[in-house]
Amino acid sequence: MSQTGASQAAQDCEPDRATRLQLYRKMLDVRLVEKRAYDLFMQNLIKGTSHLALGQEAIAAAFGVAMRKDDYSFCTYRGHAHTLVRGASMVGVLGELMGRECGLMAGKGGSMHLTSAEHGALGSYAIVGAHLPIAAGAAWSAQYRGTQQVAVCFFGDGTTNIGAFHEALNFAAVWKLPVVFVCENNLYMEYTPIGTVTAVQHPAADRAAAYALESIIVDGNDVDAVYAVAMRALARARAGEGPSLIEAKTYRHSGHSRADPGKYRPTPEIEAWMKRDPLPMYRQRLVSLSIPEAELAAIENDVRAQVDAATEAARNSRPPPVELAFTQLWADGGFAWRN
Amino acid sequence: MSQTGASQAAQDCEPDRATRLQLYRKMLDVRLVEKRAYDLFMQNLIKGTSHLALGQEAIAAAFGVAMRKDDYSFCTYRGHAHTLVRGASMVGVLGELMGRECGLMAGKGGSMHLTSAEHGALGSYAIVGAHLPIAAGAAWSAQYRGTQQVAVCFFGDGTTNIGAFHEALNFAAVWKLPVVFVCENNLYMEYTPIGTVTAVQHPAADRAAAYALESIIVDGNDVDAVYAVAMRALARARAGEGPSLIEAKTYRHSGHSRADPGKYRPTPEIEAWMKRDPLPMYRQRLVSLSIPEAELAAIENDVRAQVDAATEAARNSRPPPVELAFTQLWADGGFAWRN
Amino acid sequence: MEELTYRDAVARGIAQEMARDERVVFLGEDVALAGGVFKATGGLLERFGPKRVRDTPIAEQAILGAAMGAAMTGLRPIAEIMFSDFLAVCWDIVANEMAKMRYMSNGQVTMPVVIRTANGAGARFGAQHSQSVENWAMMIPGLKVVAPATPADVIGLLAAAVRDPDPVLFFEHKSLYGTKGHVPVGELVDELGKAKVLRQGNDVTLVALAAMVPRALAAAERLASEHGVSATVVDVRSLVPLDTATLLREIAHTGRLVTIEENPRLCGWGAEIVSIAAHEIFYSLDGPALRITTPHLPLPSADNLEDAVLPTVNRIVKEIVETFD
Amino acid sequence: MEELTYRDAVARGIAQEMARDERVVFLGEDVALAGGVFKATGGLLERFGPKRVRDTPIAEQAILGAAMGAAMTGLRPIAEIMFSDFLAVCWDIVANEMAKMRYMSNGQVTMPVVIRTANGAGARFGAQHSQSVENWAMMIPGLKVVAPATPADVIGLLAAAVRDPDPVLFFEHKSLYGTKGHVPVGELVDELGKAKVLRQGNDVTLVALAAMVPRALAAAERLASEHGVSATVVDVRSLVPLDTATLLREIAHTGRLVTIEENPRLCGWGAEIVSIAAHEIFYSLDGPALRITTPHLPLPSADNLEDAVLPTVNRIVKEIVETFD
Ligand SMILES: Cc1ncc(C[n+]2csc(CCOP(=O)(O)OP(=O)(O)O)c2C)c(N)n1
Ligand SMILES: Cc1ncc(C[n+]2csc(CCOP(=O)(O)OP(=O)(O)O)c2C)c(N)n1
Ligand SMILES: [Mg+2]
Ligand SMILES: [Mg+2]
Repeated sequence: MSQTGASQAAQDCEPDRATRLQLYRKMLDVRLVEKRAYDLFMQNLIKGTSHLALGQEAIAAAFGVAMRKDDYSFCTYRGHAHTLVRGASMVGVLGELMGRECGLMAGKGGSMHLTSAEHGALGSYAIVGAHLPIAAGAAWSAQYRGTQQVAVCFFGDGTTNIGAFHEALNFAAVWKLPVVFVCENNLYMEYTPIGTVTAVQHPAADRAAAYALESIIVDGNDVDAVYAVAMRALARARAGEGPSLIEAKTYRHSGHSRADPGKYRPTPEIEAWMKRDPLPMYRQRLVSLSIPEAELAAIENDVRAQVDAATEAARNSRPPPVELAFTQLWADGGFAWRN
Repeated sequence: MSQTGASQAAQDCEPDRATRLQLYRKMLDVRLVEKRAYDLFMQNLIKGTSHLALGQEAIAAAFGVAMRKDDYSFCTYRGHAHTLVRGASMVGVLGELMGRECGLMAGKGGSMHLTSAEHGALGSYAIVGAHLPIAAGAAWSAQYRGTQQVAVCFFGDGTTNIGAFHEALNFAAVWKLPVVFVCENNLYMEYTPIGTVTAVQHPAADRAAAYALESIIVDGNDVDAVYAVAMRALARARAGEGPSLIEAKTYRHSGHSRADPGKYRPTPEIEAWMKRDPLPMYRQRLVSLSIPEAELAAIENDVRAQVDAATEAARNSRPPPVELAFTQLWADGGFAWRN
Repeated sequence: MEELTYRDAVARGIAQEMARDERVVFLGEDVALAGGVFKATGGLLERFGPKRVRDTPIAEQAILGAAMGAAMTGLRPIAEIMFSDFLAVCWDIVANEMAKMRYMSNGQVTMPVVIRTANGAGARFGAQHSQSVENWAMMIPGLKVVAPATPADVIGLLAAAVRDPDPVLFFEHKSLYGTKGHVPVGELVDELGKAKVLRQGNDVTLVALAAMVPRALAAAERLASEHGVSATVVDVRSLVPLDTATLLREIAHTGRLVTIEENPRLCGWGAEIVSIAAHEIFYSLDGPALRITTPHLPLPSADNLEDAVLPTVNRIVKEIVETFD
Repeated sequence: MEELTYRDAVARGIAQEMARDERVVFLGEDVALAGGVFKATGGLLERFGPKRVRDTPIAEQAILGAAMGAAMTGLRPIAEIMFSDFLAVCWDIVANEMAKMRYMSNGQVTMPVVIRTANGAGARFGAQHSQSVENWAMMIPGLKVVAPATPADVIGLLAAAVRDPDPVLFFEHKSLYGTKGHVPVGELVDELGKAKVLRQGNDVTLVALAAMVPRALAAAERLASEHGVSATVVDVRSLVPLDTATLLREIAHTGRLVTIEENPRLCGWGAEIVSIAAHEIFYSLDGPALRITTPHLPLPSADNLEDAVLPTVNRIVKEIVETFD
């Protein structure tokens, strides 16, 4: 995989042992919650749609560890991962998927709109491209207030062809905003390969120059590598040097959404990528770095127990009271449009 | 002025004598009609707004000569030039500006929406960026029908920062559409210098690579140079090789629109560009190429007479009958939304 | 006659028109190779080939711009906007360009384009994938607006839309894709601008659209059997052109008007119909007009919440009975 | 008291709020250095500096996206969309994002943002620069919608909008920028959601907005002097929240309702008001409700054509007199 800048950064930001364990844990958090979400679908306990990040955990995890607590993040309908890594509770996420009162938004938003403002997770956006300019706005606000906060914005490869991408990138570059745009290139939009509808090979990286930005490609399945570029981009933003655009190559293990078995993908492609599953790959690296198996197993058991407990809690939570549907349109809590 | 590809093309497509006289005549057509439009404003015979192409004539003229009669063109509110060079009558244009029945659209469109479908001038669009994807659509239709027609789309530098630009460019590149995108970079949007709101130096050319297109910059005040790049781009499109994006550097002599005296522009900048006025520049070249003064004077007199005649005809045309306001919403000629 | 799903009727309708007229082309996201995310356009690529059935980038302005440019130059494109909510990202092309071009050019340009889109709620998709936005289109002079409630109407109205020389917004209802209905064999072509009287009553006229049509019919049954109220049910089908002749006749007949709208309250099409009746047949109205709508709210995602805001048969019956008291 | 133009009232209103609250920032195309294309924002850059008053690229999605992101994180942005027609290019941010974010997040996020924009016809700008699109906003749950008719209302309602914690669409009417009015000295803050009764009559209630308000008043004069019809005139001012209490009271008082809308006919705000009256005070209505609107057409450019389609004082008087016959 071609990498620009990333290997350099990887050297600068070799994570220490504790950081590595954090990275592993965050990936596991996502992996096991997403798997559980899948199971809950099968049991018809989750309705509507849902877009899993299975296979793409390394990107969210790396940023989750690299970001400051008060940074802002913006993500898409495929946003369970990005919300969890900021610190949102598993009960809140699973409960929201199940449409329960304990959900992050008490069932009003659903799987595609996870938001946890107290953790800086400022929303999951289900209209492709919309959140890029919004993330730029949060970065503008940080710049204006002089807080050194950074806004991180996650999106897919397919998003690079829509107008809002272009407007946000130029705007952020011109205003030198502290925002990091992270393109998770998983090779597909819904069912259509990105290569068939994009004029360039690297849909984000090959556009960076159009905004006078560095072209950055990183192996999105290597959590250390993503962590390194994340640290560099965040530092750049905090230093007032402006936005970054990062393209992380990755692959989703399942289909686009609940409804999609993902059959349009060639078997050899799937197999090749499954060999590069970020979790076993990273586990192996940790072992090879002399981290004891037992320590890893302890983390795994812990996360598994947390997911089980969260599932139980979400299951036991009641559906939101119907009156809730009629609240919080306005800041006064209500929904009146007349007197 | 930096030029990529253009000088090469200029050598390939050195215009012959007759073509040069055509180029000169078309520039004059535009210059004198625009000047007349200005005068008519001063006499309050033109209402509303109007955006003149004074100083930018070379670009429209070059394309007007280079294009095939059945090609399509799309332009902006600053579109008198692009409409005239396709062959639309001066009476039709001036009449439309004056809101007379003889206007191209009988006063229903106005200055910002000149359209002459019989000449392939498929509209002037007043929402920045909108016509780029529409031009791509006309090109798609030509490709589908196998007619070797090309769609040419003119727009300003400010347009390169809006989403529709990005969507249209990628779409046209992926579908290899026979469309030529022509950015007339006159250094300003309305009153704001393009450099202050754009991440790159050349707002169009520096984005070409984002669509796997060649970066093309041309001196937009040198009609021969524009003609050369136009011929090359049109040939490429007709050969099925896909779209081109051309950035032509130019300058408007007056303000953005009727309401604008253009005072925000530094005097040295204006003076430098006035020295490069495409008309006297080209006249000098023609003289230096041994074209007799008398021949040029004859053209000048002829165009002047045409503009005078057109002005008279437009003045004498009556305002559109009021009933016309209630026609042509639908293809049945009417505007009924109910039975 | 044959049984067909609403979903399959979409592909059937498109195929019927593509087979008839080479100028008909079809484009959208995931519509070709994948057969559409609602599986409503399967088989078209195979039958008509990649020149006529085309996948696009995620770029709705490009999709509709391309459709518009093609329509202006001799083709008759059908463009899919996957969810009607996404019309917001390309609203300029719809509302400012397609709708106005013929008028501005004083008839120089013709715009035979159809925009198909999945509209409406019921799938627990949340606020950005569930809206009923047919009013967005109805508000714009220059757009025709159609919303079929049955498989037969999908085919017939789609054919009419494709053959129409003006831009037509064609709102399919995503909660109806799985429903079935009888469809005559052979070519089917309907007419835009005709409402359908589905049930004739004497006490009240229910005017409904798309997914609210079956609910209106069910409510009418209940009103009759449980409350002795005899209801007419009219399926509007076409918002522009609007069949005011049928609507006003049926409203005048019962003297009472109830509109049943899935869209949120403010400026809904029901308001327009009420305002026409209040002007033109004021003296035939025997009592207050009633609008039953989704409250003026975005759509919540949880199933019980979504069910609580959409007009249900229960709510329709209840509100009507209350107004009559 | 002092005389001020509607145009100058805009800058005054913005300045009042920027001086009061550092969180108020202002962005848009050509708004800073050039003082706005309508010259309505002159002097703000000089007074508040380039950190708070900012020129942007031509990128309306970026402008409103930036405003939204800033509003979510502690600022109170005022964003200008130069002409209201251009809302179409950023409609997703307005209708799907700003409007829904608080609701979807169940109140986690607050959205104190104001979008100012020049609305309406009369300048011979043609179909893409003359629309009245306040209904586009009224239709969307989650947006507040204001349209002032006088300089004092510009300041007072703008201040109220800036201080409001929810997204407010603020429609300035471009044909009013040159008009003058009296404005009290000192800070001016109004309240959203209050209609104003400008004239009290007994025979008919005229409900108008923005540029139609002076026309309604002039029509009321003529109705009184030439036709012996005594008219109430209400300036709606705020479409959301809507002051139904005042409206229904005034309509019930005269028993006759006429709405005067600049927007094209279908799904206009007048329809909404008629539908409320036809439901809630049906038995107080003495005769047909009348809506006077621009016909359902794009706007033509030629002066005589534009004048022919907009509601004029003549037409208002004529249509009302006809309905009364
Ligand atoms: C404006 C818009 N167009 C289309 C869609 C439908 N849609 C949802 S996800 C998706 C694919 C997005 O692909 P990508 O950006 O690569 O993200 P991924 O799902 O692969 O993470 C599409 C087309 C949408 N939500 N919004
Ligand atoms: C979407 C949109 N935003 C803003 C405007 C207002 N506007 C009209 S022309 C213009 C400047 C355009 O600049 P440029 O593209 O450089 O073209 P030029 O006028 O210089 O030819 C602007 C901002 C518009 N018409 N449409
Ligand atoms: Mg993808
Ligand atoms: Mg320019």
